[in-house]
Amino acid sequence: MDLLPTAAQQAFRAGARAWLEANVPSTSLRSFDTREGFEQHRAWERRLHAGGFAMVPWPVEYGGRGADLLEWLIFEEEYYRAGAPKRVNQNGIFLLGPTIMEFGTPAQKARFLPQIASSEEVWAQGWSEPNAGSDMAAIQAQARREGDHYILRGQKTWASRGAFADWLFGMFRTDPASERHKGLSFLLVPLDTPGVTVRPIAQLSGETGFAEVFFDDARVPVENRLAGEGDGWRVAMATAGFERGLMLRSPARFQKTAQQLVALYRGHADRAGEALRNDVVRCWMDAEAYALETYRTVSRLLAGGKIGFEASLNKIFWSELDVRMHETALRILGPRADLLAEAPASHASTRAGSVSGTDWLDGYLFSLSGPIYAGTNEIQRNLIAERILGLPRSA
Amino acid sequence: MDLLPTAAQQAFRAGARAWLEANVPSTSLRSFDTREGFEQHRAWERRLHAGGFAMVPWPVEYGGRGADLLEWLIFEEEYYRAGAPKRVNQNGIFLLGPTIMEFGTPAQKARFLPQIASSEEVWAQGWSEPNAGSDMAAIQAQARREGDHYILRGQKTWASRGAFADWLFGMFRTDPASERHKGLSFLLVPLDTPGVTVRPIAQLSGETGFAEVFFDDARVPVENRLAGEGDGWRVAMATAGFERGLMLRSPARFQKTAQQLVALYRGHADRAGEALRNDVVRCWMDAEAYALETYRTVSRLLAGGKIGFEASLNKIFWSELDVRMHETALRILGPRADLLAEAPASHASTRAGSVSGTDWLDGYLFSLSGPIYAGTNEIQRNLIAERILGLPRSA
Amino acid sequence: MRFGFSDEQLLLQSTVRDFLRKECPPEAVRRLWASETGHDPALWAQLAELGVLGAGVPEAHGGLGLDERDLVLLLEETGRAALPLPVVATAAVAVPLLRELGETGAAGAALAARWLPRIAAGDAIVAIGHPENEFVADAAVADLLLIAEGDALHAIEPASDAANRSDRVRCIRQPANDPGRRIYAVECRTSAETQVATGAAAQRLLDAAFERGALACAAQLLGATEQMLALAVSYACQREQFGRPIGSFQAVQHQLADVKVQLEYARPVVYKAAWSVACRARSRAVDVSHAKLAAGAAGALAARRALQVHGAIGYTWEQDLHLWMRRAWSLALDWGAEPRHLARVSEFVLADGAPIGPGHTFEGAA
Amino acid sequence: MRFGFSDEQLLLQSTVRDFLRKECPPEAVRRLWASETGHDPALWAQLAELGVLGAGVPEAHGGLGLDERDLVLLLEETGRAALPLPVVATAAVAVPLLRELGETGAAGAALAARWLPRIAAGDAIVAIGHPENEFVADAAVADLLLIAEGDALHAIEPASDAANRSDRVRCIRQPANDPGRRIYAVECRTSAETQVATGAAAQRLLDAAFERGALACAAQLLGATEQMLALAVSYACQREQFGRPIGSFQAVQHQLADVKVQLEYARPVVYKAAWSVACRARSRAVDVSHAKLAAGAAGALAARRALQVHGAIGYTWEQDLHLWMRRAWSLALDWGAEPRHLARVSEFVLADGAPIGPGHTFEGAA
Repeated sequence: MDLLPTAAQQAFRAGARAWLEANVPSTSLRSFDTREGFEQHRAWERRLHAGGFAMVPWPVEYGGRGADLLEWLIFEEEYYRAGAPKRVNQNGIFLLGPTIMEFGTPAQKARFLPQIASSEEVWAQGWSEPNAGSDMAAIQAQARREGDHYILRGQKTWASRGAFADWLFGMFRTDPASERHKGLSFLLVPLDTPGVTVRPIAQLSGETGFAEVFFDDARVPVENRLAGEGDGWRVAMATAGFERGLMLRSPARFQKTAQQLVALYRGHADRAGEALRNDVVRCWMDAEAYALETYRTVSRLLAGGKIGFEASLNKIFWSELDVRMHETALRILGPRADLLAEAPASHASTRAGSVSGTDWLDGYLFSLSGPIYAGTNEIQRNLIAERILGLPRSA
Repeated sequence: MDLLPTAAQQAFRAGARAWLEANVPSTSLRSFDTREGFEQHRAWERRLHAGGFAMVPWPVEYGGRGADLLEWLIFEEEYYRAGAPKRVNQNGIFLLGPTIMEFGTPAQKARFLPQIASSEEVWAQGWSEPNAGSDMAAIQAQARREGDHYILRGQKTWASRGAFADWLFGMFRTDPASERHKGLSFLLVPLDTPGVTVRPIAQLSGETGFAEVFFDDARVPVENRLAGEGDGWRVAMATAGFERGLMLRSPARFQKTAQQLVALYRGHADRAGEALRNDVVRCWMDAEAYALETYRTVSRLLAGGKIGFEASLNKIFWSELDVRMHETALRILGPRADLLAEAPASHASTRAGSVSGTDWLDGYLFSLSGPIYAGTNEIQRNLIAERILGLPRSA
Repeated sequence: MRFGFSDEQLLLQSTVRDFLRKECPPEAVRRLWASETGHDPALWAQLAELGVLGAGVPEAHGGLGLDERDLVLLLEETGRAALPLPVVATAAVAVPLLRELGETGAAGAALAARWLPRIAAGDAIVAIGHPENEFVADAAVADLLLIAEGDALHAIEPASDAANRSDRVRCIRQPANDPGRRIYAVECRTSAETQVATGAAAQRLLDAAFERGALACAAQLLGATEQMLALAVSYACQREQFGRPIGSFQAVQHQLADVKVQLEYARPVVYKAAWSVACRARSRAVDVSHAKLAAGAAGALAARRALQVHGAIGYTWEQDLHLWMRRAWSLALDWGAEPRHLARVSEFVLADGAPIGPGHTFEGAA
Repeated sequence: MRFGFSDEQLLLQSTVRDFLRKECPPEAVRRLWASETGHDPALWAQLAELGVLGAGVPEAHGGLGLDERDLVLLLEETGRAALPLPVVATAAVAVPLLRELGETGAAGAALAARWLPRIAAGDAIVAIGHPENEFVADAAVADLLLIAEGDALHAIEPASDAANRSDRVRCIRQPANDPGRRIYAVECRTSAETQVATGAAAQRLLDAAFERGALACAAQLLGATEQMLALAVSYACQREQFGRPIGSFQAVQHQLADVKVQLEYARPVVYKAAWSVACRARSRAVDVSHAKLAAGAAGALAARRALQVHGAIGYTWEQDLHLWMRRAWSLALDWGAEPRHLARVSEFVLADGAPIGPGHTFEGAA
């Protein structure tokens, strides 16, 4: 066990830090769930890509930097440290990208990965359907083979980034006689295909972070299928693992929130007492624990290990920590927790420095989606019980 | 809504207080789960009975005082306030007694109730069997009819007070062809019946608070059956309601614990900080809430209402409050929480006055049984979900 | 000694419940959220007609002459409906405050005589500027502002025409999470003429107002909590996954059972606090704080669990759940957030010789 | 940068695990609980032979010359077995303390040279009287007592014969909840001759001892937690109610899943703390406290949930679960209870310019 960074890792960190300090926009962008913010974020992704930092662990040929996973963690730390914008193409870079690397043909890799890395193509995910949420195997959307095309019919919903994205990935039933996990295929669909209709859905924040997507005889070429026909479930399970685990939820995000929470507490220490202090400190510890467990997992992966159902442990831990951090922040803010971002700052929140008190309410609303998406935490607990602990299948 | 006691209620309280002050033993008795303590407690019950306070809400003819339920609550408050001994015959006075009043024949009432009130006969309960715990309908112990007797075969377990009690009540399968809730009868069994063997079981505290009871062709007269043959489940459900709800867990018990917790905190306030203070105050509030809800329920009963599945709400609330109060106490005691009662007192626990720090560890162990017995809290949550909220039956 | 409501009280409650179910469904709440003023004079007048607004107004002034023991049930119903109108300030706080002012002398009596009938008739909205709240709810639509300044209490009547109104009172809207409760920073010209009480008399009125405001929030929280639980139960019965209603999964069942437990142990606490306030019981401060804490915690848990049970759909603006979630969050913060009330209970419980322990539950009575 | 153990380390761990499974089953623990001395010299000698006791003893003194990065895995195994022998004090605290004393001069070197080989050989038990613990664990069977008094550290060797022993050291047993850890109030005669360090030097040794004691408890807690979880899983698979194993009920599944989550996020924290202590990283105090808190919380949750899943049978003396429950409770209190460690982390996190936030996780390194 050696927990000290190598000289090369230190140099990598210094390089990333220097680039980010020189390039991160000094004023924050609008939310990427607005049209204007979406394009601002796409522009930022282009800049990141031009700087060679769009997708550091990807091979150079696909627009990456060929870094290893430890360097990836270091980059993420620097990224959050710099307060850089959220990743508008997270569905592409963190979920679909790794999936294509694992299951894609050379042609698919060459076609899609560079466009993902540069965010010339921003992706929506199409996991859910109205009747297939936690029960993803209940998918009904059909893809009927007709020559070298699939004809898509049906509906996806809660497609995150769906409102403004270019492409959508998701599972479709290619075998109409099939049931449950069988007969599904993983397809990549341009959202401007004729027959595809996107209806944005307003979230609690009022923004359109997700959408319903309707398929009405939309034609998609067969080469847009990832892996074999009927292999969709296997592919999707791998993607879902990425979603729950390592890539999408890098520990730096939660360490950053914990750090901001500590700053918020320090700004209110005269009013917020010891009970809140203990909660703040516990949040900080849990964010560190999440980072440590991630480093441990990465070490295991670098030594040839695989991620399995442990991703379910991750999902529960980060999502519940995120809610707890925001709840703690709102309790520190007290009666002012209710104010929206545009409200004038109070004396106390001004003193708390760069952390605006009112961002916490938005963050809280967002955090509440954590225990729901990427497989509800109830589903994750089932998986832990049955797949990790070996308890009998629930009825 | 009128929450002030009447003059008669005040007078009743004063009378109970005076009697208890004059009669409660000044030194505490040994645990009633030891032979010596059991007899000490029986002697106390005789004294209580002689004073007319053994079972205040029972009719005078059965050894009670004919008080109403509000007076019963007042008596309990005074009883706990006086620090009077625990009720060794709680299975008899709080569970079986009310059941006999509801289901017994006049002859059964006359035969059993006075002996219960005076604790000349102390009762064990025989709810569980090795394969029938949460799933009480899985009872296997048989009672085969032979003339005017039942011949008992089988086993009960976790019979509380079983080690030293005189009688046991429980359900037996009188219809050998029956399944589940059907074909059960509620029988009253003298533990000195030939063919009955009692094996005491040591609990976490080391004391024998419960026992296994084996029936090997033990003969019990048919008149020892409460209600009709095959009516056992209905009777037992009523008894279980008493166990979860009003009678056995009078709010005064938890108010007393909360009061002692406050005293403990005050004795340690220099070391125990605000976080613990908040927990202590929350415990006090919850104990009050439990008292208020009980008064509300009693008002409803006096107006002709019935207790139904709300007993499940009670069970969860008091049992989890009790654990929480003891956990809080142990956290206040800090590193000394580990010491048993015989250990010398520390400076801090001495200052906390009459409340010995070390009673909290015993109390904690006991509190941990609360979420388990009288139907685990998991079962209670199922009942709340399905019977109160109307959610669909779980698979 | 009887801990329960009379048939008349329960009848009035169910009348209000039925009325609000019909006249204030979620679409009406959303309409009010989006409307310019946030106010609905017609609905307000109907509430007056039902007796909700004038419940605490003496019969001589056109009200029902009731007290908090009655009002608590009606407030519960306004919470259940997520009614976005200023019932708390007007009916629960201002009415008894004006009533008490009416007993302090001729000027107070005149003020009470002028406003109580108008409130009972549904012709007046009152906003309260209380030191415990940083902002003033619904100030922009108020016909009367009762505002504390320094050690005095002022009654300010903004002119009804907009031009003159802004001359006397300036209301700056504060964007907040619950669109059903518009809050304002208020600037107004106070003077010797607007002053209606001062010193200890003003403090007494403000203290009583705080208890009543907090109690009213607690009562609304009960209703909102019950409604969120009902929404979650209904969704869990209807939504199917894995071939069965999700409400048949223990994981869902137990999450909602917890809410039910917490709700049913908050309820008697709120009702007792209503009795304490109505009877001016010695224990009323601690009773009210306990009520606010218990109902606030139940509301927070209900919001959390109901959202989790709904899944993604609960996270949308279209689904109605957030009408009550936002309400539950803002009610928990209004009229004293958790630390304020916890401190009040702490002070009582930890005092030397505090009357706690078995037998003291109703001892703090008047 | 590699956050993981070597094959050798893992092999030694599994050897110790297998050994303890065979030689220290629950019956052996119960036998030791009930025995007069609570000690088992044969088992102790075998632990020495395996290298557990001498892991940290330099090879020159007959040990393995390893450090906390190795020892943490072995301590985890002793926790998994609920081993009721003084491994924490002797192997985790005394060995490095003597090693460090050995570097302070001739007297220290002599003491180290006298005791380290005996420890490694399984011939000596050391008890530690540290200001952070009110009592001294296993003092009555100790061959060497390292006891802090005032600002000095003393090494006291009670005579091995009982008569003379009580002349030098008086141990008064304190009845406590975990029969596997006998604690004593110790009275002993210290003198200039028994003194082995003083002032800042003694303080440094005691500070390091505190980190090591707390770390060792955390490591044992990991093992105990995992074992309680395993017991609960096994019971839930085997126990049937309502015609199916209770482990197929979501209510049971989710309770145990929570334990797994908490355990797996305590584990890397404990391992990092082991690295920090071994490398004398700047962050070691906060790392150790974090480890103790995380492992203590996991242990407490595991105890609570395992008991609930077992139901009444878990509440009996006959069932083995309480062997680990008592252990988990006492380990959480030993070498600093929760408030002590929380205060240490607080102080670090809330300090001006604290090195927290992304990128600082391994920055506190030496």
